[in-house]
Amino acid sequence: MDQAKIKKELAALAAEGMPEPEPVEETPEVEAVPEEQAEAKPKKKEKEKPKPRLNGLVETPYDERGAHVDVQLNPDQVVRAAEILDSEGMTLEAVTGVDWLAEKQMEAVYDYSYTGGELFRVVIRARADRAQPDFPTISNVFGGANWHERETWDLLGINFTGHPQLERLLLPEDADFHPLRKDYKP
Amino acid sequence: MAGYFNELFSGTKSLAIGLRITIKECFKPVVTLQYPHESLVMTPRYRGHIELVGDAETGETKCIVCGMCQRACPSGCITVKGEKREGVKGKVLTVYQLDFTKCSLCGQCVESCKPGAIDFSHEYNLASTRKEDFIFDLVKRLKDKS
Amino acid sequence: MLNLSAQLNTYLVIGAMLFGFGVCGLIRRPTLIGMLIAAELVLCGASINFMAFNHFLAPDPTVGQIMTLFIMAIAAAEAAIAMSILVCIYRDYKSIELENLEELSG
Amino acid sequence: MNPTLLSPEGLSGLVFLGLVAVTICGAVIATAAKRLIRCLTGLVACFMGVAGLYYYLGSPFVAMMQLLIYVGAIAIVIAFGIMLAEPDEAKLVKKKSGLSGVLSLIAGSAVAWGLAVAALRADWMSPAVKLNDGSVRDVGMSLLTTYSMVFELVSVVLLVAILGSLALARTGRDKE
Amino acid sequence: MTLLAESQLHETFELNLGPQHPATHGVLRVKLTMDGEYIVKAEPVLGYIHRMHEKMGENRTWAQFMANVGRMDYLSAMSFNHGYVALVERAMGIEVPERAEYLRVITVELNRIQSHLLWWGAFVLDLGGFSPLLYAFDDREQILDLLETVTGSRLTYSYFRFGGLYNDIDENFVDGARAFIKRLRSRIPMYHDLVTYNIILMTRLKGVGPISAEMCRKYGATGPVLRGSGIQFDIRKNEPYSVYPEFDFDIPVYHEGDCMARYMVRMDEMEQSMRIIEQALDKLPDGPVKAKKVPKLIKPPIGDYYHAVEAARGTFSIRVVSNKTNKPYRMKLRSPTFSNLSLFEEASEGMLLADALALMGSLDLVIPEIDR
Amino acid sequence: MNEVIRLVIYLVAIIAFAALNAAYLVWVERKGAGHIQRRIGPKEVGPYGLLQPLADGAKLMSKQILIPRGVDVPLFMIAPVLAMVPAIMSFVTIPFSETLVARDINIGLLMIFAFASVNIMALLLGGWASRNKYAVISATRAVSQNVSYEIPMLITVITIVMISGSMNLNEIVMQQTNILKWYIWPWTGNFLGPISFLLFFTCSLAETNRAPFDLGEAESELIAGFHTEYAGMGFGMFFMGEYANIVIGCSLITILFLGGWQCPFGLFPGIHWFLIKLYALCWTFVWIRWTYPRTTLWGLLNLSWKYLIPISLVNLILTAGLLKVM
Repeated sequence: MDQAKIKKELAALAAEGMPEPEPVEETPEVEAVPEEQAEAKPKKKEKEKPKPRLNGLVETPYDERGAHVDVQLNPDQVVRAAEILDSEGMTLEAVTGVDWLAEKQMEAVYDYSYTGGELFRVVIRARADRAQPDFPTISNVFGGANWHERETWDLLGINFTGHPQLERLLLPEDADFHPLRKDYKP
Repeated sequence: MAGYFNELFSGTKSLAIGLRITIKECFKPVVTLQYPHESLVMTPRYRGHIELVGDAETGETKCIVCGMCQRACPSGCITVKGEKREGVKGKVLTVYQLDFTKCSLCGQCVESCKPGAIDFSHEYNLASTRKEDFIFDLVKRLKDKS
Repeated sequence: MLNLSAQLNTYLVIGAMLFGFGVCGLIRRPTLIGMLIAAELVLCGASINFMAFNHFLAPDPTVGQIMTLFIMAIAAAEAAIAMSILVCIYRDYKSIELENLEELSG
Repeated sequence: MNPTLLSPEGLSGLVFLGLVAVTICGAVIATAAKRLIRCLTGLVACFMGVAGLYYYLGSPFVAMMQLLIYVGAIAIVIAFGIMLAEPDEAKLVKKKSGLSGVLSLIAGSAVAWGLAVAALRADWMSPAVKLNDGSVRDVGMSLLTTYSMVFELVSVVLLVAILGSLALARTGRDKE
Repeated sequence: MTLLAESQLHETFELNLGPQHPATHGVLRVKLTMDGEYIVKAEPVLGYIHRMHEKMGENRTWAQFMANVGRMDYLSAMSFNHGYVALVERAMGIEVPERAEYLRVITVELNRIQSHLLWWGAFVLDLGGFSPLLYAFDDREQILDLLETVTGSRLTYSYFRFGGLYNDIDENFVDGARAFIKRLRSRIPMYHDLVTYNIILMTRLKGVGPISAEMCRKYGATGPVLRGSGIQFDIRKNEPYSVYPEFDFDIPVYHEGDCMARYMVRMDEMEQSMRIIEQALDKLPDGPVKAKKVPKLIKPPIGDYYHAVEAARGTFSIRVVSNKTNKPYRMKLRSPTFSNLSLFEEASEGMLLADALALMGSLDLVIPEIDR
Repeated sequence: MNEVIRLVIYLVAIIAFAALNAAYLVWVERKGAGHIQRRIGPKEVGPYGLLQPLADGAKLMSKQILIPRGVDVPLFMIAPVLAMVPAIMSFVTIPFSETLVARDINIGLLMIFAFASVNIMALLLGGWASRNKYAVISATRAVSQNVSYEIPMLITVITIVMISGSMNLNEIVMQQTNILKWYIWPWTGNFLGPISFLLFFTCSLAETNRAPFDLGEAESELIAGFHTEYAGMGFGMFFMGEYANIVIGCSLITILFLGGWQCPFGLFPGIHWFLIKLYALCWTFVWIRWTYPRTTLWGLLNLSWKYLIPISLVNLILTAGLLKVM
């Protein structure tokens, strides 16, 4: 595993997917959420139009965040990113999603780590429209992603296109809801 | 051929050792507790369901009906109600109900209680076939106790 | 009725009946295994005859017993061979019904 | 001369009748049952009855061998065959029953009747002297003297049968 | 795939293993497609005790969620609690007193031994030996008694608090822990004699269910499964947290990747845990067990936080997204056996049923943790 | 008439003996398991839980016999009987003492094996008729195990028959008048001596489907094996048959190798010696069961074909040679 190489390639990948050739700034996506969010009531968010985080690579302080590199990509680039990380011997630890109801977006988050000795954690994230959250599957690259993606689909309704078996994993087969969506009412 | 016999002998030996161990264990004293006939005393920190603590002198509850425990409970199994009475400062506890069917014994309520009015009981023989048996009226329990 | 066991004819009739059942089964059964079962009945009928004659008529009463033992050995061999042939047929044809095996008849 | 029912002879006659019944019932089931596994059960019952008959014929040794070989080996082999192929006989029998059912019944009863009549009509002569009493020891002796050649041949047949069936049935996982 | 192709020649049948089956240790269901006694395809079906802990996390305050974490993996609740408090402490920037960290390590390692002991017994039970289970329970009870005197609970401890511990240990704990270690040290050779070197067990485990390091990587397998495949990876060493860097211990590694390797890794890990506990007991500093400056209201700053710990079954990690409220915005719980089980489908292809169950046992499944 | 009464008495006694043994071996098993695992085992019903077997029996008998849908009913009902009856029949020829034998058949040894083979058929039919995949797998396992272990077992028996020159169990016992004349020793002609005893012991473990060879009812793989679908007395019959088989297996070992009802020192031979030896062996069965993990089918067949059959054959040949020399 070569940290510098991974960073370089991921940054290049992120730059590719940029809509405008603006340099990547240190704007972690978290700032997208307004500071005075008292009760996580998503409707309040709409008042201040937050600036969405741009694609790009951010080096995050490990001690505070628990990850070294945080990369935002376009949804169609996650497979490329997975291939880059796979070729460097990284492991996929988890796939998950976040429902950003206020921004009407759905985010998929991929946690990568390295089990070969050195400590290196990479977070790949991508956002898609909440109405049609389509991400390509990386289960062809990492077999373990199969279940993680199924689970994410199951709980959040993120659609992983090309997934071999996108069925309910944890919920019953006849469930017609995605409980982790913020607008889910039991 | 040597491997064949080697495997045969070492295998048989390992089996004999196993038998020796179990027969030794067979003659050691039993370690189990014969539950309905004997029972354990719980350790001082044992976390059973909660109960109201009576004041050492008066035996009255220390509860000031602040409702912190009710708010701290993750599963909402505590119901506290109090009323203002003349001549008494603050509120007087009238209802303290614990729905033990939902309680996960996390101890958040005990920790949140400033006056130290609730504590864990050491009871554990709580089996029952009816759900209603697990809705405890802690005020009544405190009265029965004192 | 109660001393039937001491009469040769009882055994011969039983043997003949078993033989008859066997023949009936051989014709009737549509599968190889069914026919094998019927064949065992035929052999059994024959063995009973041997044993009966051995007991009642033979001057040397070991002959019939030995014959029966040989029949058993042959039956065992037959069953083993029949079963392995059956396995082979089943593997190729996915069936042990006789009708489906017509192409075997040269 | 009929023995009374409760005398040892009477009881043994009763048991004999039971054995005959088991044999015949077993044979009927083995021929007529629709499911093969039931046929096999019938066959096993028949074998057990026949073993009992052998016992009455003064040869417990052969009776035990009958159980050991027929029930313990042949029936098991057939059972495995049934498990392997599991043919749906019920359907097949129905398909075939028209002519062959009648035909088989006629043929079977004709053979049985013919044999029985032949057996009953014949005038069997009891031997004047018996050379031995047909005990296990005698059987063993003649197997190793008079019939030694046959004995050897049978062993060869068995060996060949085992090898042959192994060769026939053996294809398999190690082919991968 | 060759096997699948060949299975077209053979006839296959479906066998439904579970959800109520003695070998699945809980309510896991495995849909098996069998060719005789060989497995053509084994598809685990999950979710029979799914409780949606992640959603519960979004509806509870940070402190209230503590009880849930321990309930995911009831066998190493301590490690899971540790992961959660460490995450919140990382997010809030809380410094934990040293004594508290030492006690956390001691209790977590005791909990790990307890978990491995139970696994050992249950695994041998899967293989048909019953007595070892009860011997293991006998020793495990000692740990549970120890932990009960400290935490008040035997399984779901909720002992840790943000910035420290619920309460300090009592005076008997140190002696009790030392006595227990002495006892277990004398018992483990017996375990090896009775089970490990038993020829029947060896033939059942050696070379059975090999999992390659590459397969572990692809499936994200961690913990003893990964270490049994020859990769020296342990969060306690590779991504040190708490006070683990101060202890001298080894990561047991076996390179065969078979069931025996995973078995041996766990057996050796018990010894390493005992070493850690001994050192921690020796070095145990005095002082408070709770940080002074813990905010009343836990509201971590906006952002993503990630923390991983080494639970008994592998890497347990939590990702939370905080929006600076008293409840998490999103909480992802990444449990180790979820990933470990996901490789079962590939690893069990073409195995015998009995061997596949040995493989499943060697993965050390705790179903509530998979289903969460 | 006397003959008839004697027969009835023996029949009743044998059935009672078999049932009692089945019941109390379970008690021994549970108590033994308890103490091996540092527990007490049954203790509530009667002193030391001695009435527990009766309570269990009453429970089994009062249970409804469930017949699941799709089961082949006649076979399903016959199978437990077929498992039980031959086991009881085998008792007929076992000499508990010089005179205490129901029917002293001169091929008693052969008879026991003949009836044992019927038992296999019962497992197969029971498993097959249950229409349960676990039961079928279990039945095939049990049968292939039984068949492959019958070979070394019979070869060893032949060795003993060669030494003793008889297949009559009582006669075999009569020849082993004291401990030095037991057929377990090489100088009696049994060339490999104790090894052949161990071999026979292993085979009887396998033949009676006992741990570590209890593949047929490997509970962690096949639920309860061939009797998964049986409830109440259907299960009870299988159970009794199984324990009766254990008693028969142990009796056979006692008779063939340990001198049956003969005293080791030639004093006071009688049924007590037989029972002591018998129950010591039964206890060993229990002891082994609670010690070892289970083998796999492949390991089992390997053991049979790679070790037991060659060793028993070698023993047969060497014994024949030794007898020729002696």
